Amino acid sequence: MSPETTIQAALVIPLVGAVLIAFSGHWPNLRETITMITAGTLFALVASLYPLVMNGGRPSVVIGEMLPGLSIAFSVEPLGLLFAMIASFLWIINSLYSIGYMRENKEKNQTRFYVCFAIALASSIAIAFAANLLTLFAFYEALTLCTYPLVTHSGTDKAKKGGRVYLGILLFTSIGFLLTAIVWTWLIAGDLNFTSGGILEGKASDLVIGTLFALYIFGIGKAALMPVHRWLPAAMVAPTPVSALLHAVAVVKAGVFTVIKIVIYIFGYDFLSSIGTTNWLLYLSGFTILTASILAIRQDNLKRRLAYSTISQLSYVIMATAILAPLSIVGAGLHIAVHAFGKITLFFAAGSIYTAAHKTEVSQLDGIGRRMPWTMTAFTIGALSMIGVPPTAGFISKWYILHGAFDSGHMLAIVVIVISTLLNAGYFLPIIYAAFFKEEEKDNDNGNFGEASVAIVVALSITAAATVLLFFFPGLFIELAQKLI
Amino acid sequence: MVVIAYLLLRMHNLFAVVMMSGIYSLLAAVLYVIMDAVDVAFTEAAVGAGISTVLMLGTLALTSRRDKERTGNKPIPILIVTITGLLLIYGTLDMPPYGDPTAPIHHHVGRYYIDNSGEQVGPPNIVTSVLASYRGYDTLGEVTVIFTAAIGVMALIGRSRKRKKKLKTN
Amino acid sequence: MNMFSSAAIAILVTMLLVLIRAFKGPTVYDRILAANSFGTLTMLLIAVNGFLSERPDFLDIALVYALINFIGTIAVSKFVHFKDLAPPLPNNDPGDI
Amino acid sequence: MLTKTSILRVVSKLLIPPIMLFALYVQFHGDFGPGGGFQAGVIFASAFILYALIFGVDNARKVAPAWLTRLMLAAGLLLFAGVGVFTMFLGGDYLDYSMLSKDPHAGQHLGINIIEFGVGTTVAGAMITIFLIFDGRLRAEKKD
Amino acid sequence: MELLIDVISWFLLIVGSAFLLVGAIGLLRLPDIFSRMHGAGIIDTMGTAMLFFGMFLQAGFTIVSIKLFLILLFLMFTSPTTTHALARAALDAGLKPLVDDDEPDAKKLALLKKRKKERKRL
Amino acid sequence: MMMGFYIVISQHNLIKKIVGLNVFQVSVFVFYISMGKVKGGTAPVFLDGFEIYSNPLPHVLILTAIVVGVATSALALALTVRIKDTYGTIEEDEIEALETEDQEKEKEGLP
Amino acid sequence: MLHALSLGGVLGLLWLLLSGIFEGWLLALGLGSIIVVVTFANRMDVIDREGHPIHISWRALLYWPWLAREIVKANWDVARVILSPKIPITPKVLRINATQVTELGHVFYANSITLTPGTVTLSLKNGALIVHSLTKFAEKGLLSGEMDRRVHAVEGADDNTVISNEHV
Amino acid sequence: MIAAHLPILQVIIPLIVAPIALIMRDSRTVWVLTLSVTWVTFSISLTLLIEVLDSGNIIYRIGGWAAPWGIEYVLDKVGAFVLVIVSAIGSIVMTYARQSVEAEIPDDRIYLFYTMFLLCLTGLLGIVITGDVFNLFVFLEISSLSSYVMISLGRDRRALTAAYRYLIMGTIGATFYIIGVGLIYMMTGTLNIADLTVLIPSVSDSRTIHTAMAFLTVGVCLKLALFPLHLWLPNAYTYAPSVVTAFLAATATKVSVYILIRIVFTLFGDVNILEASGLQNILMTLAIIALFTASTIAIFQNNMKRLFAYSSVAQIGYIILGLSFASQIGIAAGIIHLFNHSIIKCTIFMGLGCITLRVGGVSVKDMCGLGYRMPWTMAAIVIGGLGLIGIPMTVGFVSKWYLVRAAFEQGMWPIAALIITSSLLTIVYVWRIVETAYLKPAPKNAPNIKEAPLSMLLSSWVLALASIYFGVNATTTLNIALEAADSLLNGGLK
Ligand code: NA
Ligand code: NA
Repeated sequence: MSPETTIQAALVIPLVGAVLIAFSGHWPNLRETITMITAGTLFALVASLYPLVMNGGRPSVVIGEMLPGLSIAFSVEPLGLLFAMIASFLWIINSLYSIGYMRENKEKNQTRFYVCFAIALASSIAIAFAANLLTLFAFYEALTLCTYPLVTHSGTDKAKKGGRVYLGILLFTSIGFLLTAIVWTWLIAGDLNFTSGGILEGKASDLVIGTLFALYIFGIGKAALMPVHRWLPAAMVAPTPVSALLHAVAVVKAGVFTVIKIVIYIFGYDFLSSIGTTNWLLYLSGFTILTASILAIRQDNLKRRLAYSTISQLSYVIMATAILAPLSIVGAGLHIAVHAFGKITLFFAAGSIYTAAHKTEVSQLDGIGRRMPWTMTAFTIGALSMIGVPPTAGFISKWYILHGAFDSGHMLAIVVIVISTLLNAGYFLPIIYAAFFKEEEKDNDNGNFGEASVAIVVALSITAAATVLLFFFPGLFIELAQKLI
Repeated sequence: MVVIAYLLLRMHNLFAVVMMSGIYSLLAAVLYVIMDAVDVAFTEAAVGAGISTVLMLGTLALTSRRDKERTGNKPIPILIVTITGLLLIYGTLDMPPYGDPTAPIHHHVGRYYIDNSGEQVGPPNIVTSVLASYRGYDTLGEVTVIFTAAIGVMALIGRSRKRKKKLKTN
Repeated sequence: MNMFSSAAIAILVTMLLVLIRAFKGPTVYDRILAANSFGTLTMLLIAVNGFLSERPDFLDIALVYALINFIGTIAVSKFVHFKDLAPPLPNNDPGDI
Repeated sequence: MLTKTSILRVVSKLLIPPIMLFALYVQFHGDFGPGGGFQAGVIFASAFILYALIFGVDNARKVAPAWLTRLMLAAGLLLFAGVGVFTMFLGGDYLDYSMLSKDPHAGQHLGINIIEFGVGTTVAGAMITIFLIFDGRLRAEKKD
Repeated sequence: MELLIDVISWFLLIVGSAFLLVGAIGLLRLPDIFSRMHGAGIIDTMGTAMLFFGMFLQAGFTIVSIKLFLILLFLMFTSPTTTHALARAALDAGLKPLVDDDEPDAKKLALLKKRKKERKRL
Repeated sequence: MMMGFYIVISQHNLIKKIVGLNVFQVSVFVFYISMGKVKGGTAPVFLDGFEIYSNPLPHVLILTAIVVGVATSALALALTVRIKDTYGTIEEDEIEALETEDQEKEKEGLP
Repeated sequence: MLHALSLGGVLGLLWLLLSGIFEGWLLALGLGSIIVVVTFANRMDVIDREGHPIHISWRALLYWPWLAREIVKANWDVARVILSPKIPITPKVLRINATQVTELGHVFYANSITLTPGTVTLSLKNGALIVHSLTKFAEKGLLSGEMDRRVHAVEGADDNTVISNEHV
Repeated sequence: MIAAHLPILQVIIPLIVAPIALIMRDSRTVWVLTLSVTWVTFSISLTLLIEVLDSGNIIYRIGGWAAPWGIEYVLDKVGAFVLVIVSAIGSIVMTYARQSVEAEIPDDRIYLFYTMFLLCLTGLLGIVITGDVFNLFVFLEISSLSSYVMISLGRDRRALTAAYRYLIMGTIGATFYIIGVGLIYMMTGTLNIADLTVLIPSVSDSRTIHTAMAFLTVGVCLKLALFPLHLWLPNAYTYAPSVVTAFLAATATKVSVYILIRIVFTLFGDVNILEASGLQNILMTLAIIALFTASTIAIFQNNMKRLFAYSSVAQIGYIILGLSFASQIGIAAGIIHLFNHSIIKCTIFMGLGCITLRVGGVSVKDMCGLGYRMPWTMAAIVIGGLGLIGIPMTVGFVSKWYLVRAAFEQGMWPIAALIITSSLLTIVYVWRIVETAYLKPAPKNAPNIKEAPLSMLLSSWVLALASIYFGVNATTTLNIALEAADSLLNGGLK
C-alpha cells in the first residue's frame, strides 16, 4: 500500500466505520466489534507511516481544489503523525473502556455516541494530516460540530447548557479569530501551506505579526488558554469516555497541536523568536498554568478538578512553545503525548469510580483505594505523571521544557513550572492520600462495591502502564518530536 | 391635479375617492392629448376612467365605503415624500426645457422611428410601428402581464368549482 | 384669438365649476352627476383640441370618452347601492374558473 | 328598484352591437390612428360589461362562458407568441414579421395585424374575466 | 362663403360655450340632486350640440364631420339614459326630490337648506 | 406625483392606497409624455403637411406602463376583497391588530 | 334572421362611416368584424324589434327636428331660471301616463323627456312615468301631451303586437 | 438553427406553456408540463453559460431590429450565471413541488398556481437576459404580479396581507425604477443598456442623472429587500406556500440583486458612480445594519419560516456588502454568495416544506424532536444551516472567505470583523433549531409521522449535497464569479 493510499484510507476508514456503526445500531455486540476493528485498523494504518516519516518522507494527498489556489490537501509530518498516533491508539483503549462504561451505566443513544466518536476521530486524523491551514480549519470546525452531540449526550437541560457553552466558545473563537487570522495570512503570504520555517517571515511588520499571532492563539479555543478556557469545565457534563475524548484523545490535543503547528510551520519559531511582539504569550500561558492549578484545588467535583488540571497542563505545551527554544519545543510535542496518557488514565479512573461507586466528589473518596485498588493505583500513576514525578512520563516532558527554558534563559518559565508542580501536588496528593489512608465514612449507604467491570479496569490499566512505560522508553516520541526542530 | 390629489387625501367617503380618481384620470388624458399622445389618451380613457373605476367600485361594493377618519399628519411618510420630492426637483434642474426640440431624447432612437418607420414598417401611426414591431416584444410582455393579472384574479377570488358543487347539492 | 381656443377656455372654466360640485357633494349622486358632466366636458375638450392643433382626425378618442362615460355612470349607479340592475336568474351558478 | 326599468335595457340593446363594432374598428385601424389591440380589447370588454350590468352576470356568463374567456385569454397570448415562433421557423429572429411575406412591408403589416389581434383577444378575455369575477362575487355575497 | 361659415361657427361655439357655463352654474346653484340634473342636461344637450355643430361646419363634409355626427348621435342616446339611471339610483337610495307646491318662499328655502344638511350624512 | 406617493404610504385604507398608487403612477406617465412633446410638433401619426412630430417612444412606453398599472390595480383590488373577507376590515391598523392576535395565539401553543 | 341581416347592414354602414378607407383588406376585416358582432349580439339575444328597431327609423327621422326645437326652447327656459338671481324654480314630481303601446315606445318617450332640460324621467313602470320637472314652462309642456302623441306616432300603429315584458 | 435562438427560447418556452397550462387545467398534466419546461430552461441556460464562457457575450435581436432601435437580448457572464441559478432552482423546486402543492393549495387552483409559476419563471429569466431597461421593467412586473398571487395562495390569512404589502412596496419600487429610467432616457434618448453605457458618461455630471441613479437604486433595493426596505419580505416568505417560499427566496431577490448589479456596474460602470456618489458607503452601511438587525430579529422568531425569512434579509446584506466593495474580489464575493445563498435557502425552505406537509406547521413546537422523526429532512436543513453559518466545506464558507478577503484587501478591517461577528449571530439562530430538533423531546401526543415523500426529499438533498459539493470544490463557480466580476468592471456588455 502506497503511503498516499494509506493516508486516504486513514481518513476514510473512521467514516466507513461510522456508517457501519450507524447501521448496526440494533446489534450492540456487532456495533462495538466494528468500533474496535475500525480503531485497530486506523492505528495500524497510522503507525505504518512511522518509518517513512522518520526517514524524512512527507507523503501527501490532494483531495480537491476548494478555492482557486487553495486545496483540501493532506501531508504527513512528524508532529501530525505524533498526534495521529496518540489519537488513534487512545481510540482503541477508549473504545474498550466505553464498552464497559456505556453498558454498565445503561446510557441512551449509544449508537449515536459511537458514530459521533468515529467521526470525531476522522476529523482528528484530518487535522493531524492537514497540509494547509484551510484544511486544518475545515476539520477543526468539523471536530467541534461532531463532538457537540457527545457533550450534550444526556440531553438534560444542564447538558444542553454545557453544550451551548462548548459550541458557543469554540465556534465563536474559531470563526471570529482563527478564520480572520487565516484570511489575513492568506492576504499577507498568498499561501496557507504548512511550510518548514514558516511562510510569514519578512512579509509584514512586527506589530501585524503580533496581532496575527494573538488572533491565532485566541482563535484556537480548543487549546483552552485563559480566558477562552470556559468551555472545558462546561463540557464536564458529558459521560466520562467523552471527557476522555475531549481531554486526551482529540479535542484539546487538536488545539495545542494547532498552536504548535502554526508556530512552527506558519510563523517559524526562528522568526518568532527574532521579534518581540509575541512574548506576551509566555506570560499568559504562565498565568493560565498557575490560575488553573489554583482553581483546581478549589474544586470538589473530581472531574472538574481534572478539567482545570487539563487547562493548566495544556498551557505547559503553549508555554513550552512560546519559549521558542528547540528543546522546549520537543518538550511541547512530548507533553502532548504524555498528558494524553496521564489524563486519560485519570479520567478512566474517575469514570470507574462513578460507575462502580456512583461517587463524583473528591470529598467522598475516603478509603476508596482499598475497595478499588486497580483503579486507584492507576489514578496515582496518572496523578504522578501530572505532577512530573519519576518514574512517570510526566517527568520527561517537564524536564525537556525546563531544559529549554533554562537554555534560553526564561527564568520566569522555570519559576512557573516549579510553583505549578507544587500546586499540582497540592490538588492530587490529598486525593491519593484520602483514598488509601483515610477511613471510609460509616454512614455510607452505597453498600458494597468493588472494582468496575473488566473492560474498564483493563483499559485504565493499559494507559497507566503506558504512562510508566513512556518514562522508560520515551524514544519513540522523542525521536519524532526531535524531527520538528 | 394637485388639488384633486390633495382632496383625495382628505376625503373619507371612498366612493367620492373613486369618483375623484376617475376625474383625475380624465384630466391626465386631456394632458396627454394636449401633448400629442393620442394613443395614450385613448388608453387612459378606456382604462383609467373606465375599467379601473368600475373595478374599484366593484371592490367597494364588496368591502366598505368609508375610510376610518384619522387626524394628524404622519411625520415619517411626510419626510420620505419630501425627500423624494426634493430629489425630483433637484433632478429637474438639469433637464432640457419642456418641448425643446434639441433635447437628446428627440435625436436618437425617437428620431430614428420618425424618420424610418414609414419606410421600414409602414403604418402611418408611428406609435403602432414602435409598439407592435420595433418594441413588439415589450407588447408581448404587456399582454403577458394582463394575462397574469386575469389569472391572478381567478386564483384569488374566482369562485371555486368545489363551492359550486356544494351549492348544487344544497 | 382662435374660435376654438375660446371654446377650449370656456370648457376649462366649466370643468372647474363642475369640479367644485364634485368636491362639495353633498351626496354621492351629486358627485356622480358632476363626474358625468366632467366626462362630457373632457370629450368636448378633446374634440376641440383636435381642431385647435389642426389634427381633428382623432375623434375616436372623443367617442371612447363618450362611451366610457356612459358605461361608467351606469356602473356607478349600479354599484352605488350594491344593487343589481338585473334580476338574478334562478339557481344557475356558472362558476368562474 | 332600478331593475324594473326598461330604459336601460332598451338603450343597451340598441347600443351594444355598435359598441362591439366600434371595438373591432379600433382593433383594425390602429395602424392609421390612435387605438389598437389593447384599446379594442378594453372597448369590446366594456360592451360586454354593459351587457353584464344590465342583464346580470348569469346571462353574461351564458354568452361568454368560463371556457370561452379562458380560451380567449390563452389564445391571444399564444397567437402573439406563436407569430414569433413562426417567424423563427421562417428563418428570421423572433417576432421578425418581415419574414411573413416576400415583401417585408407586407410582412410587417400582416404581423402587426395578427399580433394586435392577439393583444385584443387576450385583453378582452382578461377584462371580461376580471369583471365577471368581481361581479359574480358580489352576487354570491348577496345570496349569503 | 368661407367667411359666412366662420361667422356661424364662431356664433355656435360661443353660444355653446355660454350654455356650458350656464349648465355648470346650474349644477352649482340648484338646490338638490334632482334639479341639478337639469343643469347637467343643458351641458349635455345645448352646450355639446352647439359646439359640435360649430366644429361640424369647420370640418366640412369629411370623415371628421361624420364622426362628430356619430358622437352626437351616441350622446343623444346615452345622456338621458345615464341621467335616468342616476335619478333611479338616487330615488332608490331614499332621496326625495324637493317639491314646490306653487310659489317658492323663504320658508321653503329654509327647509331646503335643512334637508341639504341632512343629506350630507349620506 | 408626490401627493399620490404620500397617499400610498400614509393612508391606512387599503383601497385608498391603491388609488394613491394610481395617482402616483399617472403622474409619472404625464412626466414621460411631457418629455416626448416637441414644441410645434404634432401627434406621431404621419399626415401630409406635417413635418415635426412628437417623440413616439414615450407614448409606447407609457401605453405599456398603463396596462401594467391596471393589471396591478386589478390584483390589488382582488387582494383587498379577500382581505375584507378574512379580516372583516380594510383598515391597515385594524388588520395589524388582528395579525398581532394571530401571533399571540401561535405563541400560546409553544412549549 | 331578417333582423340579424339588417343589423349587419346597419353595422356595415357604420363601419364604412367610421373607417373611411375602402381597401380590400380592411373591407374584408370589416365584414369579419360584422359577422363576429352579429354572432355575439345573437348570443346576447339583443337582436329583436326592441334592440334593433329599424322599423321605426323613418318616422323617427321626422320626429328628431321637432324634438330638437323643443330642446332648444327648454334649454333657453332653464338657462333663464338658473341665471336669475332668485332661482325661480318650481320643482314638482308628476305622474304621466304614456299612451304608447310598446316598451320601446315608452322608452323612447321617457328618454325624450329626459333629454329635454327641465324634465327628468325618474321612473318608468307599466306605461306610467314619474317625471321631475323644474320649471312651470317644462311642466306645461309636459302636461300638454304633445310629445306623447308624437312619440306614439313614431311608434306606429302597426306595432301593437310587440312583446313587452312588463305588460304581460 | 435552434442554437441561435436559445436566448429567446429560454424565456419564450415558459411563456408559451403558461397559456397552454391554463387550457389544460388538469393539475397532474399541468405539473408534468411545468416540470418539463423547467428542466428544458435549465438545460438551455447551461448551454448558454458554456457558450458565454467559451466565446463571449451572446446578442440576440428581437424582431430583427438592431439595437438600440429594437429590443435585444444580451447575455454576459454574470447574466448567464444568474440565468443558470434561476432555472436550476426552478427545475429542482418543480421536481419537489407536486405533493407540497397538492397539500397546500386548493385542488381547483393548482393549475392556476402552476401557470403563475411559469409566468414568474418567464419574468425572472426575461429580466436577467434582456438588454433593454424598459423591457426589464415589463418582465419585472410579470414576475412580480405572479409572485404576489403565488404568495397570497398561502393557507394562513396573513398571506393575503403579506401579498398586499409586497404588492404596494413592489409597485412603488417599480414606479421608482420607471422614474429613473425616464430620467436617463431623457438625458440620452435611448433605452438600450449597451447604448446607455456609451452615452451616460457624457452627461454623467448632470443632476438629472444623479437623481435617476438614486431612483433606480432605491426602486431596486425595495425589490431586493435591502434593509430598511425589507419590511414586506418576512411575512411574504412566512405565509406563502412552501414551494413559493423556496422558489422566491432563492430566485426573486437574487434577480433583483442582478438588476442592481446591472445598474451600478454596467449602466453607470464607466462613471464609477459607486465612488462618485457616496453610494458605496450608503450600501455598505445598510448592508451591515441588515446583517446585524435581521440576524438578531431572526434569533427571536418562533416560526421557522419567518426565522429564515429574516435570515434572508441578513444574507442579502452580505451580497450587497460584497458588491459595495466594488472590487473584483468583492463583486465576485457578492455573485458567489448570490449563488450559494440560493442553494442554501432553497434547501432549507424545501425542508421546511416537507415538515409543513407532514407535521402541518413549522413553529418551534412542531420542530421538537423532529431530528428523529424526520431524520433526512432535518439533516438537509441542518446542512443548509451550516452553510448559512459559513462552516468550512459548505458553500457558505466560500462566500464568507471571499467577503472577508475583499474587506481585507481594501484595508477595511472593521468591516471584516463585522462580517465575522455577524456569522456568530447566525450560529445562534441555526443552533436554536438544531437543539429544538435534536434535543427537545417530541410532544407526548404527537402523531406518528412519516418521512417526507421521496421526490421532495431527493430534491432537498440534491441541493444540500450541492451546497457541500460547491463548498469543497468551489473553483468552478468561483472562477465564473471572478470572471463575471472582471467583465463587469471592464466593459460589461460592450
Ligand atoms: Na395604434
Ligand atoms: Na332633461
